[in-house]
Amino acid sequence: MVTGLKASPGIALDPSLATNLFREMLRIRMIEEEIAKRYRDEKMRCPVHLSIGQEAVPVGISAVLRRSDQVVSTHRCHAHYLAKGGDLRAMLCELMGRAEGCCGGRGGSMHLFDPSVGMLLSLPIVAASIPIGVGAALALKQAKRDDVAVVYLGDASVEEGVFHESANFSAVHRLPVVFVCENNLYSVYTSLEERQPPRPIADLARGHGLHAVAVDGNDVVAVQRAASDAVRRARSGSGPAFIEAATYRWREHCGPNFDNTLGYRSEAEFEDWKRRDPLEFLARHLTEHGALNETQRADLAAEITAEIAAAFTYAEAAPYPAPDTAEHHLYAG
Amino acid sequence: MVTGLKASPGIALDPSLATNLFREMLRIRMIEEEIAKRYRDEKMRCPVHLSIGQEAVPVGISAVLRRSDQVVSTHRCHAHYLAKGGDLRAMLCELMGRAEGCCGGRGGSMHLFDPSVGMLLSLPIVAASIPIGVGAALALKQAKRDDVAVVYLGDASVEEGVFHESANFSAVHRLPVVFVCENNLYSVYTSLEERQPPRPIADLARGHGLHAVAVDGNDVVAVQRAASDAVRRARSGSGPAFIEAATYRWREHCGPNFDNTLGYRSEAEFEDWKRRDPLEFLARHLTEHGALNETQRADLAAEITAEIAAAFTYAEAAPYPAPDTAEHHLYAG
Amino acid sequence: MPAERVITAAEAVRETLAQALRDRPEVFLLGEGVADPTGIFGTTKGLVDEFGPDRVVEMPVAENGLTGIAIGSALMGRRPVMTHQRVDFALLSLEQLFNAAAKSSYVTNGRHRVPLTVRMVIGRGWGQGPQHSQSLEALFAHIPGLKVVMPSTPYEFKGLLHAAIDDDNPVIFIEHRWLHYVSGPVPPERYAIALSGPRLVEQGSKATVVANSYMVLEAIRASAALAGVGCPIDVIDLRVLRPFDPTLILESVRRTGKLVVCDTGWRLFGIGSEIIATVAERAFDALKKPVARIGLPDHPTPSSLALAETYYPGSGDIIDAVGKLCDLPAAAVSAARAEVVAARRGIPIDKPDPAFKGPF
Amino acid sequence: MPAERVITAAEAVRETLAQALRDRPEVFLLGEGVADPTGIFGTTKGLVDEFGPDRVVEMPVAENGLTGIAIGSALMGRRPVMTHQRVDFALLSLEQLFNAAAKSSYVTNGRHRVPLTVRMVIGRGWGQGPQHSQSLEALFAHIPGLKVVMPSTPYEFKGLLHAAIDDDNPVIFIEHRWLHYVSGPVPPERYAIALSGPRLVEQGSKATVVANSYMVLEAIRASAALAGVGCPIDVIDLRVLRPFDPTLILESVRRTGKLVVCDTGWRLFGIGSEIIATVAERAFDALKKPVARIGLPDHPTPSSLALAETYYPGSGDIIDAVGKLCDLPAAAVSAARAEVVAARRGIPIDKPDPAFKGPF
Ligand SMILES: Cc1ncc(C[n+]2csc(CCOP(=O)(O)OP(=O)(O)O)c2C)c(N)n1
Ligand SMILES: Cc1ncc(C[n+]2csc(CCOP(=O)(O)OP(=O)(O)O)c2C)c(N)n1
Ligand SMILES: [Mg+2]
Ligand SMILES: [Mg+2]
Repeated sequence: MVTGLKASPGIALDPSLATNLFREMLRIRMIEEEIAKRYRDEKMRCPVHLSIGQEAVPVGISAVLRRSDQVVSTHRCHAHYLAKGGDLRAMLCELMGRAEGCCGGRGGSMHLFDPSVGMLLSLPIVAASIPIGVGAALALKQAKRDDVAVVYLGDASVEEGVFHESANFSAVHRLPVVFVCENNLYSVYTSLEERQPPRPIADLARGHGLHAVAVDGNDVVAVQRAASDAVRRARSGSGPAFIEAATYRWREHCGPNFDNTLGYRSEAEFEDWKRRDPLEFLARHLTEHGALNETQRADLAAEITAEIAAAFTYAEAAPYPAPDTAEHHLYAG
Repeated sequence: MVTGLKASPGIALDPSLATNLFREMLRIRMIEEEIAKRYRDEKMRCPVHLSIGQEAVPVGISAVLRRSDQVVSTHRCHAHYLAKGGDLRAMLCELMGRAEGCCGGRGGSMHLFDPSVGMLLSLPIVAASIPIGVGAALALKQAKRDDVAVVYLGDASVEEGVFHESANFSAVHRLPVVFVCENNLYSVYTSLEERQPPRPIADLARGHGLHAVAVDGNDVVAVQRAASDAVRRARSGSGPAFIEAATYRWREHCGPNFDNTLGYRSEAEFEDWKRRDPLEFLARHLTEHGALNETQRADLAAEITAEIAAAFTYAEAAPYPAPDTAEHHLYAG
Repeated sequence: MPAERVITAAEAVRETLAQALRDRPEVFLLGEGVADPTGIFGTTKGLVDEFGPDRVVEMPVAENGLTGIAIGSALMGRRPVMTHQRVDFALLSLEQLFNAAAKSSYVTNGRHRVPLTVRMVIGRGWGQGPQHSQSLEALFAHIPGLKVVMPSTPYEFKGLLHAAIDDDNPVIFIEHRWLHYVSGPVPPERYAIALSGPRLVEQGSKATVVANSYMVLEAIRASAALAGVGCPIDVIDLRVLRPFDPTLILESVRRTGKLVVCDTGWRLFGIGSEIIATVAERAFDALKKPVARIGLPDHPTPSSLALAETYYPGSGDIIDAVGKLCDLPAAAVSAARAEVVAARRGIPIDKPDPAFKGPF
Repeated sequence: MPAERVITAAEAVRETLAQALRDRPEVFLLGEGVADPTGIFGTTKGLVDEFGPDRVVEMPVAENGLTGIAIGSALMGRRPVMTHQRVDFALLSLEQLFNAAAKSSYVTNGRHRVPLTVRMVIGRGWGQGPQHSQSLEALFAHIPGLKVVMPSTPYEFKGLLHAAIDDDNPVIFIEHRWLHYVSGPVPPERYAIALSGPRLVEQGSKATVVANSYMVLEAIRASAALAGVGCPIDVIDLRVLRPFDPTLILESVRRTGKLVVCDTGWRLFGIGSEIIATVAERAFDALKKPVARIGLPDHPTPSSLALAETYYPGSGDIIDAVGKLCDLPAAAVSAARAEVVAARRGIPIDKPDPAFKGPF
């Protein structure tokens, strides 16, 4: 047993589980890095919002979810989709506008979904997927399933009224929903202080009578612990919960580059957060506890590199949708 | 000095001020009762939302406002308009669709406003006037005026997202705005418990970092005290405040009748609130302290009766707008 | 044969909802007042007693959020029927309806379905004023991926509402409040009317009048009066605005050569504009005369009866328009007009016309 | 005479905003990103440094609330200029815009004014997908009490934006993102273009082409190619959709007898429908041929370039439509088409056409 991870005292963590968490984070990181690298090829002809630096949140959350639990996400959905078990090829095909994309190429990077693993949908409009996730929770409750819905949201989306309407309804009906707020301190280039008063975001959830906690979003074990508690509550009918996870986006808001030179955030802040890299944070502890060594890490990376390379090769060779299908599926059925 | 009013211990109240508060409440009550009585004549051909039973809130609030302070209101705006000094004739003309109505007859009872006394506007869409009041506060701040904006809202309007968007912005910019929530426990025929989780409404405001208090909304002195504090804060640049005032609507949601027979609320609840009549509550204390006797009260009533009768006579004789003016003022200027 | 059962449109809606709730466990109702004692103009009255608060769900005053919640539940296979007591409130929910619901099937390449029905009540009368009386169908009709329905008679209310609830797409179901009072024959059993285009209400040869919702009644009355003066017309109830199927309209205009469109909402950039545009594109050669448009003038609804009196066009205006297109003698037009004026029996225009109670 | 100064439309917007901020202390900007380092596609870049955060106000992501706040401040005499980086986000704010702002002057009998400008960016390209690429002008055009403006050239951007800010009414100012890159002569001094109707861009005699926003550029290109094959046309830039003034269009159609309308947004229930309806009502006898409509097909924007390629109509489609109405020989149509295809130099349609950089 690996014990005593610094940020999460008292947590006893199974080394193979911890290594899995590490592998998941590493995989997402490497996929995102590869997208960034290849973006200039202009084969992915759509906006991309990378989650590099924020991998611990979806990995910690997904660790306690079932396949049949339902997840909704935002414009920054790659990591949520991958962590929930979304298909990498279908994702890359989607980014490249191919017929085998999860949306048949119609949505692009902000519409990732995969019903087969409970990734219900992602939407590019800030906060728009929040009520939809709550609606999924309502449906789960109506159908008397003991699955839960997880709603990912950014720090900006609590500024949208619809977050509050959704939180209120979920509280009134004690719906099985867990709100996961990735607070990365920015909405595009605008800092939290310019947009919200100085109070914890979790206070908003408490105002609605929700069970709310704040965690270090770069500590995957802390996230997992909070998720485990929140999901248990939701699943057992004790109602909705809210997790505020503090984290940081490394690259520009939209696109593959770094953008600190724009001056909207300081180099010092950025460096500080890089030092709190969620991967290295966990790796250090795993290493300290003998659960991960250089060779193992290199093996993991090699395995993932191969998977990614194959997926890109596949997607780049995949066919485009036929132009005359453009008008299909305006209506269902 | 009248002291020791039961519900507001420690408040020293000037008897002439207290009598004024009583007079104001009585006037609103009598106007609303007269509207109810005459509604069947079908001269007031528009929906009416009466404030009978809720008079203490606007009277307590207006007692601490200046003429140049700005007020926005809702569908239930008669009392807010009157308490802020709105013109009774212009109001009755508006309800009767006459040219001299405050809107020239174009708005009806849910659009009462009077720029000359700082009654900025009323809107019939739930919560729609909330951001508009906050916008007025922004303008006051931009213009470096030391006036404040008061936003009246019902308990249902905190369910609308726009309330939260408005509260958040007011907190970020520390705007001179006071939110006054008249919590009368119902939205039309739907009770609070069906719409909101069991937590104080004021908690929502606190979640946004607002200064928030809850008061007995049928105790005009308590309301006035809370208002005085909130307005002082706002006026001095300390930012927005929120007052939740518990009160009760006696008549049906919309229209002149009683509607307890519908069964959406109990007769016992209704009777309980009637016993807490804001007028009689203050009257009792005034009487106990020798500041109001039967003759004085009868004199007040007679004076108000005469005013109301004259205003109705005036409005009923007032001309209608000419049909060919219907298309005027689509655009300003 | 037994006499046909005659009920009001409000009763027809209630019956439809009850049948749908009974037949399909995934159907549920959602709305402000849906479970209250008055039940949305009677259309949901008492249903909560039969089906319980989990199927007849009272909602907070939060139109946008609850629309999203309805969409989310629909994606999971439920069939929510949401109601807005006034279309004016539904403006809060257009982001969810236009961005999320309308595009769901398309963007997922047909993998998502949103079997959502949104009832929106439009209306007029009793000094409702500018923000409580709009008819905003033109907004919805512009958005691909929505279906937009405007029933006129009780029979249509029931059949179209069943079809809407059965449909796997978001359907905007626009009910004119005054039509709720209208009665007509409605079979008690379940039936659906396909969401696929207009219906021919009256057949004449002199001109084509296309109307929607409440204006269909005005057109029917005008048609009767015009027939009385020897000028029978086609009356087409637009009924399903989206998917837009102009076939019947084009056919009719090819027969009559003359077109009058009547909007329940604003004329400018309205529903009638599209009908005219389609005809001018596809049946231009059949048109013998300039087209005529009837609809609300270009300003908000004033509350005062004195101002509202000229706001609402009616059968008289339709008679005038047809009279002009068909070169009717002035005396014939006046006679027809006199008939419809008499039928109204001096009722002020802020109250429903008692002659429109039906049966239709 | 000195050479005219040539700048891009984005620069023209920025200059206009700076001038308005300088001239009128009651003007302030409000928007997500308005004070950030990139400044809304450069249109507000650096303005916060000159005017400070009280005049260039960064906002939370709360479109509805902030629209109401802007309206409230406008009622108090401020002149807010709000910006939405995409019209799709503005859907959240329609309740405030349609119910409150649009009806303020009317319902108060002219006592309230709402001097509010709302800039909304529309656009296309680079796989934006269905929720980030809409052109929703038809929604706004339907609402009495709003003014709706769609500039095309940098000169129009500046003059119309000054007029919008000076106007005492809510003005919806719709900017196509690709037009931001277009350059043209723009006088440095302040000038306003009245918000009162279309302008004649090209004068020909064979047909009337009415377009708005980005489609004006496509029409201009088509017009040049058509002139080259002996078929000069009128090109009308609709420019101000509301108040709607069709005078120039009616005049033109009376001269040419043929009408093609080009929407930047969806064709069905679109802007073009109203233009056709107005012509069919008021200049019917001048029409020699069926009207033709160009606009987006009836489905959402797909992200994939492979699907978007057929989605956007362009100058080629205008040439085809005019060719058909004017019975041009097939060879002439092909020649004109070949010219516009060549001008595009094979640039994929998800990137702005370099030939459209101007100067215009
Ligand atoms: C309603 C709406 N307004 C604005 C935008 C533009 N926008 C896209 S992402 C974004 C920032 C959102 O910030 P946050 O929620 O914190 O998520 P993050 O990007 O930081 O992950 C904004 C404003 C949008 N997509 N939708
Ligand atoms: C956006 C919107 N939704 C619904 C309505 C219908 N409506 C009118 S008043 C009202 C109740 C509001 O309750 P509350 O805010 O508590 O005020 P009260 O009537 O109790 O004073 C409702 C739902 C509306 N006017 N606007
Ligand atoms: Mg963020
Ligand atoms: Mg209430």
